[in-house]
Amino acid sequence: MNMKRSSWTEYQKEIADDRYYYARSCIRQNFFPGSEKAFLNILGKDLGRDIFDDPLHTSCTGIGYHSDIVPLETIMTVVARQFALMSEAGYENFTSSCITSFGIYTEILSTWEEFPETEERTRENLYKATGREFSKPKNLAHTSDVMFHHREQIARQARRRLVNVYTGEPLRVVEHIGCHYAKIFPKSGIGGSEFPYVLAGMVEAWGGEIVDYPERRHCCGFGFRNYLVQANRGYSVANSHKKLESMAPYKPDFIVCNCPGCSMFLDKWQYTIAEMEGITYGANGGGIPVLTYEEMAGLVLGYDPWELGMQMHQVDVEPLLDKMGVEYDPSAKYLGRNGKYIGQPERALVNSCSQDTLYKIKR
Amino acid sequence: MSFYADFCIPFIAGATVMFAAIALKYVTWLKRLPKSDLMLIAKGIPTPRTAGAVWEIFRESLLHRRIFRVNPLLGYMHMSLAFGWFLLIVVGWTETVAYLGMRWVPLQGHVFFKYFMPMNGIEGHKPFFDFVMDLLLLFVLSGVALAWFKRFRSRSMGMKRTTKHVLFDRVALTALWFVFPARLVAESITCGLYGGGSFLTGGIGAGLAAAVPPEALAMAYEPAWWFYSCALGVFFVAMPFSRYMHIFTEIPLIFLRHYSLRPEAKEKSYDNFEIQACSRCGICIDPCQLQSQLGINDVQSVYFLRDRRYAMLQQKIANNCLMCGRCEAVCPVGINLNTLRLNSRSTMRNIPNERRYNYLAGLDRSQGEGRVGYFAGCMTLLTPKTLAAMQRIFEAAREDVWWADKDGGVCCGRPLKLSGEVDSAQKMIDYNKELFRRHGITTLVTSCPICLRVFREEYGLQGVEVLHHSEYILRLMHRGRLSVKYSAATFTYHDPCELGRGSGIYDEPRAVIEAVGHLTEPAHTREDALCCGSSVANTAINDAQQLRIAEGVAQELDATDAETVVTACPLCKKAIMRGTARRVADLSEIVAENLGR
Amino acid sequence: MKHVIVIGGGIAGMQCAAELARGGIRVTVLEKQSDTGGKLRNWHKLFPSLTPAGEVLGGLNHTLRRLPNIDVRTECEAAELSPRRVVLATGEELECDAVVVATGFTLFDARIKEEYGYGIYDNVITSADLEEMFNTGKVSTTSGAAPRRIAFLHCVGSRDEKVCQRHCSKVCCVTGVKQAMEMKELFPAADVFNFYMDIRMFGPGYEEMYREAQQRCNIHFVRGRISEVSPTIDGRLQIKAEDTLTGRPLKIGVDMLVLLIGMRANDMNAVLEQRCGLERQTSGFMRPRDQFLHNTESNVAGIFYAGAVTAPKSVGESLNEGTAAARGVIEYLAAKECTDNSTIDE
Amino acid sequence: MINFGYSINKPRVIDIDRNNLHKSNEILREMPELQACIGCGSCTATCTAGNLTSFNFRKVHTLVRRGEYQGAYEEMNKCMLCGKCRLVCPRGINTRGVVMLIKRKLGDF
Repeated sequence: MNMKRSSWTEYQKEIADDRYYYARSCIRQNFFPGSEKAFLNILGKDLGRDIFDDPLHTSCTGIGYHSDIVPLETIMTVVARQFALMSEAGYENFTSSCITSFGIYTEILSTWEEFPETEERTRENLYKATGREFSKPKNLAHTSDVMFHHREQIARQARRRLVNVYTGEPLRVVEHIGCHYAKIFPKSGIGGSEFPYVLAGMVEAWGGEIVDYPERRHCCGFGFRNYLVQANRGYSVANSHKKLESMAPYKPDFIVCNCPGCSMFLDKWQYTIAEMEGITYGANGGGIPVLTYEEMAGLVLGYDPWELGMQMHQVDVEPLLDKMGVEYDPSAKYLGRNGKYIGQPERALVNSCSQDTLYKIKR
Repeated sequence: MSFYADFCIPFIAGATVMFAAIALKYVTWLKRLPKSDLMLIAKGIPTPRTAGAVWEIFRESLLHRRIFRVNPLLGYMHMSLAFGWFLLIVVGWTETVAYLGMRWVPLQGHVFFKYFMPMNGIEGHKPFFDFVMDLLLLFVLSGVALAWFKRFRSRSMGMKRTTKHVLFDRVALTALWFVFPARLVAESITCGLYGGGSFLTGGIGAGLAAAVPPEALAMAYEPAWWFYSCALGVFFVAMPFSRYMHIFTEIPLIFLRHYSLRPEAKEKSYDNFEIQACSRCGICIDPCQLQSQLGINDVQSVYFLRDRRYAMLQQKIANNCLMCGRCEAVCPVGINLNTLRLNSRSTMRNIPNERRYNYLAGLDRSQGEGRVGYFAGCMTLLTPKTLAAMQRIFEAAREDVWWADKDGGVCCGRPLKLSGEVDSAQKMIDYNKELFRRHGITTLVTSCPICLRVFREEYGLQGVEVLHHSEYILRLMHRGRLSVKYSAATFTYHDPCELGRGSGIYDEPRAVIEAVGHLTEPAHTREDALCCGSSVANTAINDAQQLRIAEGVAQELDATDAETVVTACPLCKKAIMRGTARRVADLSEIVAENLGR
Repeated sequence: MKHVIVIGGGIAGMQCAAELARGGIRVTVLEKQSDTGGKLRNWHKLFPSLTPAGEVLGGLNHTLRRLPNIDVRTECEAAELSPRRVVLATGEELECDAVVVATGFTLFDARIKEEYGYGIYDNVITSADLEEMFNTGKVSTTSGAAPRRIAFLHCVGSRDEKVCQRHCSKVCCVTGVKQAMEMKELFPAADVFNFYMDIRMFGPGYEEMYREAQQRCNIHFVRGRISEVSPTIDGRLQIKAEDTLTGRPLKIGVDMLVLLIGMRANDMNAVLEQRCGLERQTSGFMRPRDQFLHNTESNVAGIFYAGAVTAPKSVGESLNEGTAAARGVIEYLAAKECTDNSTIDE
Repeated sequence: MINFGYSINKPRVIDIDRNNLHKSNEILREMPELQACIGCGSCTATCTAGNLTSFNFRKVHTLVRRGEYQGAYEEMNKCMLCGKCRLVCPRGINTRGVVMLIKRKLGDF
């Protein structure tokens, strides 16, 4: 749907073209490890850019911070250490895989700007703790920003487009950018928080169509404390439920997420909702596939879906792959490195299994 | 003599239907009476009450004394029809006996005696009876003429509006209008042909005989009697189903009432006697302020009773009543209109709910200690001057007071009851009763007549004297515990409905006012006082309508030119204040302001 | 003959010019647009009497044309001014004895509140658009259908720090009530919802109108500002707000959303401040010499204000200010003549 | 169905599109003056029952107008019908009538 909107153009930011220092995401590397690998491959191999995956860097501790476990001073020092590592590696452009991290970096850089004394104290703390010194990145971008930046080049190198091969119609895509991407600092996100364009830009560039549904801006429900305390999870899942209810009438072909947490929740809550409420979404109740933008780019560039880690999804992606005309080996789905069986998630269907068999480990 | 002619068929059929229907009604109603009511009847019959009832029946059902009080002309009309017809029957029966001796004569023999006993050449003709019967017929006819006249010119009979009637009523009424003129015609023709009759039938008969050829008169003879019989027959058939049922219902009603049967908060079989005793005379319409001030024409007691009798009562009719009691005060049959309306509301709305008002458990917001309890009532909290005045009065009289609800308490339950939720109201009643008991008061004073009424009528407070503050203040003054200064100030007094007509308290507030200044009465006062319009009993009229009624009341009070309008009810005070620029004060305020010493 | 330049041919300027001309002064009215009348030209009916705007404007135009010594220059913009001289955008210079600034206000651009979707979604319109629709007689959704549910949002571009509009635009509340009633009149079967933060019915007959809208027209008033608008699958608009009186979030699908846009200070006001030595208020509107006794005078002697240039005002108030400003000018000129003469005498 | 140790919270949102406004329309048709409420809260402030419980007449009738009937009948049952609210309402709304009307419409009597 080409919206009568141009407001995204008002929210633009500078994105470095090359030489990135890569910061991984806790959730993404646990739940979508293939996505981070794919990102590095796409940047490095397909686009020929220099991106450095530093084994020395750590979690930004953002989850701990948002759950009131990690104090502000601590997280500032951790962030400062990442910047120090970047400088030591000889990079100036920082790119993080995680939306929460991206929000944390943005927030801390802004805090240092507004309250220089906090930056001074952080420098002191970092030096005392690690003997390191840091300089602030010249450019800070989320990895989706980087992907957005290169979307035209990817489109040129595309092996497939986001088009239904049976009908020739563009695939209908729901995008979800994640709260911490632009809701904290709208200016730091492409398109701002009202009409975010970072994922929409990719989808449109690669032939798909964005679904603008009423709850588009709503949170996925992660909400840190709300998810992390079991008793509060009902609130968390209610948010995903609200979004899914709102998007379902549009019959989207898939959901693409910016934030690793959102990808996880929108994917896995579909199973939970099916079990708890008996409600399933998507064609034939098979669920709406949830992709990371790395996976989406990978498919467009012709990567093997299992190499992209799409077997890790709760909702099966095969119907989508068929629609896109992706060739894949169904029997290889749950085979990991060296053809080893990696276990299989339950399908997001009602009453398909009992609680203790969420994962079938044995073949 | 067989005492039968074909024209009697309509009459016989009509009379049969009527007596059967009435008998059926009586039996059903009496059978359905609750046991307690039946006990009252059984106990009452062998007492002088029975004689009292008979006397009242004569006074009210025949002479219509109460209607005379409303308007003599109207009273005469009702009396002529009822008493006149009664006498016609009695004298007619005597006449039969006089002519035929004590022997059995079928009903139609009595009624159509003139037909069966033409006077022509009869032995032992008794002109005295002819004269009396003619006189009585004239008496009744004058009533019929007045009834016709009232249909068209009700105002001259003291009624601004008359009742709008249903179909059965119209049929019965029309038949009734024709009964006596038809009788006059039939008897006159008979007299014309066969002689007899006195100044009326005889006179007209002679005139007819002179003016009309005998053949023509003979031809009209049978049809005239047919017509008379038909008119009676139609009237008799319509009667049990029309307003004329009151003729026969009022009689048992008067007996039952003398045996202390009364309608209650919930419907019961006795109500039928009251409802069907309504003659739909419409006297209740004019005093109704909803009619006079707001032009609402379909909710008055006469229509309420009618609708309820025919089982077509709607909530909006039942709800639209101030329950001010002005209609009850003038009802010639003395029907308990408010109670009947209340129990209709109860039937429509009372949904017992065990859990309702559970929140009252363990609640006690009362203050102070004393043998005298003061219950301000919800509304008084919105007239804090009353509260402050009462406090000063208590202090001046050195009374230790237990304040039941100074900071808000639980409603007395009457407003809810008035809306029909009788069982739920009982929960509040029980709560407050227990509260009073727990604090051991012996006197309960309230400045709200609404509360007063329910305390007296429903609470059954053993060992606790319930007083309205007007009574209490007067008592303090009489006992010398409270002295007030008399001044030249002028006051007028508005009787609150619940206090005056509701509780019969008229003199006490007046005595109190007269102790502090000069009292002038408004045009409508005491039993006839107007309602302020804010009655909690009415949930149907809107604010603007309430205001219009209040303005009407205020106008009358203004016309007295008194400096201060005094009332003794927080609702009345609030309402009247909206309609006048004059000062409106609660009785307690003017007392507190004029405390002596 | 004295010469006064009135900048702005809106209602305040017109009224002022007429009063000045009646006082025997030559007046030049500078109007940016092709015709006089200002914002009122596009308005349909005026609250609370529902008087057609054309009636008021017709009266003003008639007076203006009838009076001598009034020169109306349309499509003419002032660039700089002093009490004795006005420089036009074209560079032309006009001499005068006093200046009345009656430049009015700018309608708030609803696109700035992008969450309301003006210019993005169909059927999100402004109160000004709706008046146009009333004027053309074609009131409908974009598809031409009659709306079944209409929402009005009060305070768009008013009392909103996020768009640097802290002031209250004063007239939108009653405009919202008026337009809601007009819509209900046009579409009796439609449900009309007004979302408001406060309802400020300051003028005579306004509160009565509000009550009428509620009780007679059954217009639903919901206290709560709309947070966002999104399209629904059936081409309607979904609105989210809080029903603050129940403390619950509320959502509702509507066929038409009318944004009651507020009054913004003209950008030119900054120029007046910088180049002409005039003072502005924090709201951006011009600051009169004082709020009470010299409400139509500027801080510079010989420069006067009339109408909404100093604050949001209703039509009636603007007209009154036109008269008041003219009075002030006449007094000012008379006093000046006095001192000038006495100077000559000396 | 599996018990995960939590349940999906029901949305608190008043969804006008999903709510059945039939009864609320009926109520407003019978008593249009209820729409004239300006939410001042006088009724609730003076309420005899409201001073003893959480009963909030203003809120309940507002919710009913929005088509939220859940629990409204039970709430209205807390009212003692004393009528103070009617005396204080600046818009002259027949509040006691409203209580009875809402109970009638939602309690089906």
